[in-house]
Amino acid sequence: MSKPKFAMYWSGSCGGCEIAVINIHEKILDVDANFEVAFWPVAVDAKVKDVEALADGDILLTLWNGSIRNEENEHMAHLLRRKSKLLVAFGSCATEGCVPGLANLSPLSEIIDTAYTTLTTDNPNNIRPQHVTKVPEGEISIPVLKDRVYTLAQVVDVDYFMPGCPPESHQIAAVIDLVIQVLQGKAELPPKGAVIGAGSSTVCEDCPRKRNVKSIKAFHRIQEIAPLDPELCILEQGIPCNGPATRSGCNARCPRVGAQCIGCYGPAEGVVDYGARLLTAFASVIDANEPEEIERILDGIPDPAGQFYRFNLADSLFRAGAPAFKN
Amino acid sequence: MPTMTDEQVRAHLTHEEDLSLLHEVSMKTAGVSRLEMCIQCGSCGGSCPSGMDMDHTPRMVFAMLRAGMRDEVLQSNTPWVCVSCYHCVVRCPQNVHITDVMYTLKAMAIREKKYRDVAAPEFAETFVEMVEKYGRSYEFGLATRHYLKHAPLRMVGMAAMGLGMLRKGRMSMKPRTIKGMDQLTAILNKAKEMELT
Amino acid sequence: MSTNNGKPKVGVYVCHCGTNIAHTVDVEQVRDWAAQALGAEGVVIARDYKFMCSSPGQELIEKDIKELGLERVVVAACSPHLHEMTFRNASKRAGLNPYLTELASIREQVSWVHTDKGLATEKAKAVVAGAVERVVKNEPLDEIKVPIHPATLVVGGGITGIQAALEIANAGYKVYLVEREPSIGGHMAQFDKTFPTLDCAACILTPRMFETGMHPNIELLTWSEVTQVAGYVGNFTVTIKKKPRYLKEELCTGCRICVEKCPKKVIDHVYEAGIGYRKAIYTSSAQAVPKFPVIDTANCNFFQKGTCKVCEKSCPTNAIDYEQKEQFLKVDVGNIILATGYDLFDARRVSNYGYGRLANVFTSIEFERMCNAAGPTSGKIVLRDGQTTPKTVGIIHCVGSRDRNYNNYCSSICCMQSLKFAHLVKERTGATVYDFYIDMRTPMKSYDEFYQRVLEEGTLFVRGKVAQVSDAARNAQEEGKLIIQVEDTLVGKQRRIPVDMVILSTGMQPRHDAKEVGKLFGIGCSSDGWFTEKHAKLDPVATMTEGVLIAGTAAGPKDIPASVAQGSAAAARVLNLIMRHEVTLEPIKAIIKQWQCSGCRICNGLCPFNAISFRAERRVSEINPALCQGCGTCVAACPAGAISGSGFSNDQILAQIDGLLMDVNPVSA
Amino acid sequence: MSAYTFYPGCAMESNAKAYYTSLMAVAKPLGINLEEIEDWNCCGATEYVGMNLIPAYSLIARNLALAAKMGNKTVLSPCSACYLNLAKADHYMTERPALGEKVNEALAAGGLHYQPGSLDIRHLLDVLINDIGLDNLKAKVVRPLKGLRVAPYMGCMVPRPDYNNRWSDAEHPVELVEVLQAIGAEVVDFPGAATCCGGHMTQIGPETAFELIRRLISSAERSQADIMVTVCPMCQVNVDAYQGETNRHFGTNYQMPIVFFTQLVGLALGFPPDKLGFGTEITSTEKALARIGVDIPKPTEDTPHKQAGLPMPSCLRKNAKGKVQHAEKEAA
Amino acid sequence: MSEHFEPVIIGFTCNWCSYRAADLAGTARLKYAPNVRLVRLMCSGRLDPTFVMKALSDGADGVLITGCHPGECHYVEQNYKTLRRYLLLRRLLQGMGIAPERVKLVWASAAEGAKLANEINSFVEEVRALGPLGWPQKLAGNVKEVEVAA
Repeated sequence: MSKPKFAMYWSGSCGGCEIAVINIHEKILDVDANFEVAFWPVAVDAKVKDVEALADGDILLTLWNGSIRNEENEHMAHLLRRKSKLLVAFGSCATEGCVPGLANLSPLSEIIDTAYTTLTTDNPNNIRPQHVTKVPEGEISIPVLKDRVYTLAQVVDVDYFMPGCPPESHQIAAVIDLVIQVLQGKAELPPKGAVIGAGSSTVCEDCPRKRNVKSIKAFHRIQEIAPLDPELCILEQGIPCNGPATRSGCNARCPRVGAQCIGCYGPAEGVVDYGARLLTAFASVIDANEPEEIERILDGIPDPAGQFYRFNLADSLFRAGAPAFKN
Repeated sequence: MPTMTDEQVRAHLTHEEDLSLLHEVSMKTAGVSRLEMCIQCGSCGGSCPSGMDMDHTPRMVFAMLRAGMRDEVLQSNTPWVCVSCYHCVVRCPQNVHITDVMYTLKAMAIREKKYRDVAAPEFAETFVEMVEKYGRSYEFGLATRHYLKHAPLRMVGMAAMGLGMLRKGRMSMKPRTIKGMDQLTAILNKAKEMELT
Repeated sequence: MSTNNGKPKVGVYVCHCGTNIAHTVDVEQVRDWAAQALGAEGVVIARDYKFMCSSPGQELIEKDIKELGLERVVVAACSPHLHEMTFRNASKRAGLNPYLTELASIREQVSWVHTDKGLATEKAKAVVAGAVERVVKNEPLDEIKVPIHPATLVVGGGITGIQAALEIANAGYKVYLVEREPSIGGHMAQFDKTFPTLDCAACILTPRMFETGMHPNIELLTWSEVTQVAGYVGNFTVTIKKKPRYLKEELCTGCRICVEKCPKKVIDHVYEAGIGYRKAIYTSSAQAVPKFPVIDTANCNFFQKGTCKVCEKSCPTNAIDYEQKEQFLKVDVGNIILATGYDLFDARRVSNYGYGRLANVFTSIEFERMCNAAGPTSGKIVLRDGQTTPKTVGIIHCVGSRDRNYNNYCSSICCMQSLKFAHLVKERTGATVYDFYIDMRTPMKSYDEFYQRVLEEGTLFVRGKVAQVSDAARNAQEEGKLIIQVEDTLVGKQRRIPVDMVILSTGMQPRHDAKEVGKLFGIGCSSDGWFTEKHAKLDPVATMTEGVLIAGTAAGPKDIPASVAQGSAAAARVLNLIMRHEVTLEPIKAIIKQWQCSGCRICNGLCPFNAISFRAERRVSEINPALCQGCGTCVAACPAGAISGSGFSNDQILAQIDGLLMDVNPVSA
Repeated sequence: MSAYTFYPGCAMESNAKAYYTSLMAVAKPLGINLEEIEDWNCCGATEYVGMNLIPAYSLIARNLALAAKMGNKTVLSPCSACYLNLAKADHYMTERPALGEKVNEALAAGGLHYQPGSLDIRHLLDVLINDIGLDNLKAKVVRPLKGLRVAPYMGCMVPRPDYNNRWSDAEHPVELVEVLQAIGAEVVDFPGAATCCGGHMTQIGPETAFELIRRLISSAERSQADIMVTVCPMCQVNVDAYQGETNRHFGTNYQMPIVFFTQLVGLALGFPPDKLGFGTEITSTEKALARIGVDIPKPTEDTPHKQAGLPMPSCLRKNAKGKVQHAEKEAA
Repeated sequence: MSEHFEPVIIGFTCNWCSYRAADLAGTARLKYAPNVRLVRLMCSGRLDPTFVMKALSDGADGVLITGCHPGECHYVEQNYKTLRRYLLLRRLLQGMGIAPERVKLVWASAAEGAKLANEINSFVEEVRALGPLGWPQKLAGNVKEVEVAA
């Protein structure tokens, strides 16, 4: 009996997820032992036409990392969806848009202009990339950008979600173990749509820091507080830590080493809008009743949209800021 | 500072027909007059240092406004005797802008030519005329014109004082004119086209 | 659950309310639309009826629940505040959990406030759609029952607190009566006569004070303050601070020899209202309950200079104890009555009336003490020199009341108090009395008759708010007098009336610390600062916090009869609960899903009822359902989405928003 | 040095020259730096606003717009009427935006704009107490005005209507008292301190005004004041220049001089009287001035032996800083 | 902007004050614009910012939040918490390029039916002046049909 097929694909993202998979060390051998790698451009040489040639549903498991930024991403998402039994949105970009999703705060034209006119860009003729370019050899094309960044689930049906920027390697290993156990009939798959490789609560659950009733008179940037109390809750020290609203699973990696959580694991179970949770959490700890004083304290959060939606904008209720629709 | 849009100001006033005069005066008064809040306690009339010379106490004027007695109010000398001391304003339990209501009544009386004694309105008119001509007040011109017209007899008694003021350099026979007279005239001409209603 | 397109079966009932709704909303159109457009949302039946709240209307619903197996009901009719209970009960009778029924308000919020029938009908549809989407997400809820501890805490030993304490104690239940002054009696104990019957205040109050002091069921805790309140209706634990009297109560016989011997005389700003003296060791009066004196350390020679000890030396029972420390007691009670009373308006704030600057301007409480036979002048009405009897007296109403510069409300007692003063001045001095009022308010039993009596006695009434009291004479007649300047509004002229004495009828205002006390007991204050009733008309002694009741002037200005009535009313409410042994609470509560709580403690500081506690050992927060009042603030605040609110869950509200916007959002619909 | 945008007002260049002269003299040693509004116009006094509202407020607002251009948020006015007109216009345009909008429409015709609420309009007396400070003033006194009995006359338009809660009390303000005490003068209890001088009634209804002037002067006399001190040009003219007419009207013979508070401050700081505008008053200050510098022993107060009466309540007084003072005067 | 733009506004009310104010406006037959659709909460403190975002992203052009006056909250002080959230929410909306004026916080006691009616009228005009938000249309502009797995 042939081994079930495995695929992994990289769309609009940085590639850190792929490295995280490699970071599971010898566990990767289990993948090889239990699966046939049908398509994994980073690791194995295979062509799209090979995938197209497969029967629908032939791939058992596809880990998709990356947001849907352009039409090629979208095309591949549809293709791999069709060919896969289980499609996993793998990592923050695929599940919630992640940092690429912040592009949704700006009009597309502005993004391109910025990319091709910044000081570090050597572009004396002020050239912009074109979808189709005629060259002596004929026409070559690059994929057209979509109007904004989408999450995988906004384009195709997704079976499971695995958050994290990137997902923690021990969580990846655990998920792989689980799938193998399912293959061996020793375990059952979680219900469709479930978040896997993460907890259901938030980062504070795993954070060893001492916490009290919070009342904040001023928010600070972390470098303004020196030294940081190593034992005390970071938010209580006035630093906007996203931990209270961010799904657990990383074992409070950042707060443990004295940095505030920036929210890469996304919202906790059942939460509709991640930014709203963080907004209400920060507003709740402000110790002031007078509008002027509240405003003064809020001045300590200079970029609420960036703070609340660094990872989650494309998956938020708004999906994007209004300028994104100006195209 | 609480701010009120004119819609909110109007919403405080009832739209009953017989309250239209009260409404009109209230809307024409600077700020939020709160005129409709008067509880007729008389703390204004009791406070007024010139109250004994008034036809009606301010409180009565407000009652008359409520009763729609337009002519009686605009013929009353009450607003003209007001000395702008603001005692009534700070004591009013409803914080009615009483002094400013008096100004509104004067302006309405002048517009409708309802006032009875001409001395006060004409003094105001002369004053305004001087300001509009020179941009600054011109006491000598004002005083001479005013007394010659309205109190020629008093002019004799006043002459000594006026002379004293002139001698001490406290009154100038020549008016001072501001440089931006054209600008001021343009502003005032535009302003005269408008009314607070 | 039987399903219908995967959704529970919903019945929609649209009320005409005679023509109240039907006049502006096309009821039939709403009905038909609900049946069709909302079919996919679960609606299996939509009906309209002339009056849904009538018996046949309700029966319509009951019948459908039974026959069609409805699992949810939406009634589009009036405000839920009017008939929510009616329709919930109808559902309950038909075997459906009452919390699965929703009211959509299309009368108060649609037909009565809009004129365009088309737009009103469209809005009514949106409101119905919102209610349908919401009700689908409703969950059955059960009422909560908790037991009641039979003891009661009464805070405040004035006439209201005394009344409440006696009512409960006489019914056979334990009362802790806490008073922060050294003795009970409150303001009433300072008064001379009470209007309109002119009974002597002491004659009617003193027996009550003694009864309270002696009552086997009342534990009197004077010179004490509540510092902490924990728990919830039926089960409060209250911490009370007993301030040191520097005297052993168990040894003191109340002989007052120490008071007589004490060499230090101080102005008594409390009981004697600043016009009389007491000693550094004192009781408020000879009839004080309890009888034990207290040492005022700020004025005591021993505490200030280290020598004296005259009280210790003179005490026949060695009761003086300079080493005494404050004590903290904890008591368990089921209910709390706050009868904390009022503060007197500070007349110095009205600087145009000259109190504090002009010697012979007095406040009402100074005058009360002056009239009192046991007071500093032995009941003689005299000027500040202590000797001269005034020949002319002016009494000014509404001092600090009905005035946006001070207190905007009517203090309600000052008219009658002023009339009482007018009578007393006339009776005791024969002086000419002027009484200056804005409006004469004498609405209770025998009050207006009293006004007429004072008119008959010859008091000269002037209708007008006094503009100023001054000593700046303008003529010989005014020389040496206080001149009251006023517009006599009935004459329409300004008058200047020279008098010898002015009495300011100062109003009541909330206790200076009412806000903090309110916070301690978990109740709110109005913008004026009085404690807020649960319902001003229909539930005047209850508050938003179950088990905490308010009575007397703590909730607003009142005279003695009204305060006493409220004391009794609050006691009746307490007895009612005690005798039921348990209380039913609304099931609108917040619950923390323990598995999702991260223990971040952001919610911990948000609950004014202290319902949220942190379990350090498990590192999660928990909500005590009996303390939770259901406001939902913590639900909205939880960053982990770990708190859910029954009755107003996120699912319900988000679904309602979906429904309300169904017409403008074709994508979601 | 505290810097202010300065609105002198018309009176300062005519009848209140003494005020102007003395202010200019004392400004420097006190550290008050005044920058006059370029080409300011009349504030309209109480007359213009009684004629026509929008033009009156536009007239005032031209000054505000010009002042705002100066770049300093604080505008200082020494004249009570000007101070009130400027401050009140700013307040009402904020309270009722419709007024502000119309006024700005008019200003636009002159190429100007004013954002209501953007300036802080203050009276000289307020600045002297709250910015310069009484201690600072006291430290600069070289000739305490010991023995000069002064009636502090604040008048109306400074302490009232006081929409911005700047003053200690609307009826019995203490600011002027504190300044005069700081320069060593003996301040008498003056019941007329914040009552009316008659205002424009000297022009349009003199009999009304004469009665008010009489009340003031007789009150000051009764208080045995040598001199009255004012913060307002209108008050000064009415009490000073119309005193003769008032005497004629009532057949009295009052001789009560009145000067601006800056004049007395100047004396205390050591300036010679002629540098402070003395001599321009109609009612002579000669007799009063003779008392300063001459060592007159403090009159022995023959306070009558008081009966051991009832204790007096204390007086609730806010000091100039707005703090409530509880000066308990308890009997022993 | 369309000439006849009728904004749709979601209003959140407190059960104890503003909802009762709305009842009072009804009982008094005060007339106001029909553009606001009310959601009853027990307290303005229950207002999760999610609700506002949901309403705006679901097609509402504005959101009116109403609660008891400061110091008069039936739950003692929860309206202050609403105020804090509201002020931060406005900043977030600003950052998202959405006019913060589309969300307004108004205090109205149970006795202030007329005030609530006035506030509704003026807010409807304010939102009308801002024009349609049309978020669902914005999002739908380019959304492709979501493919469902076989």
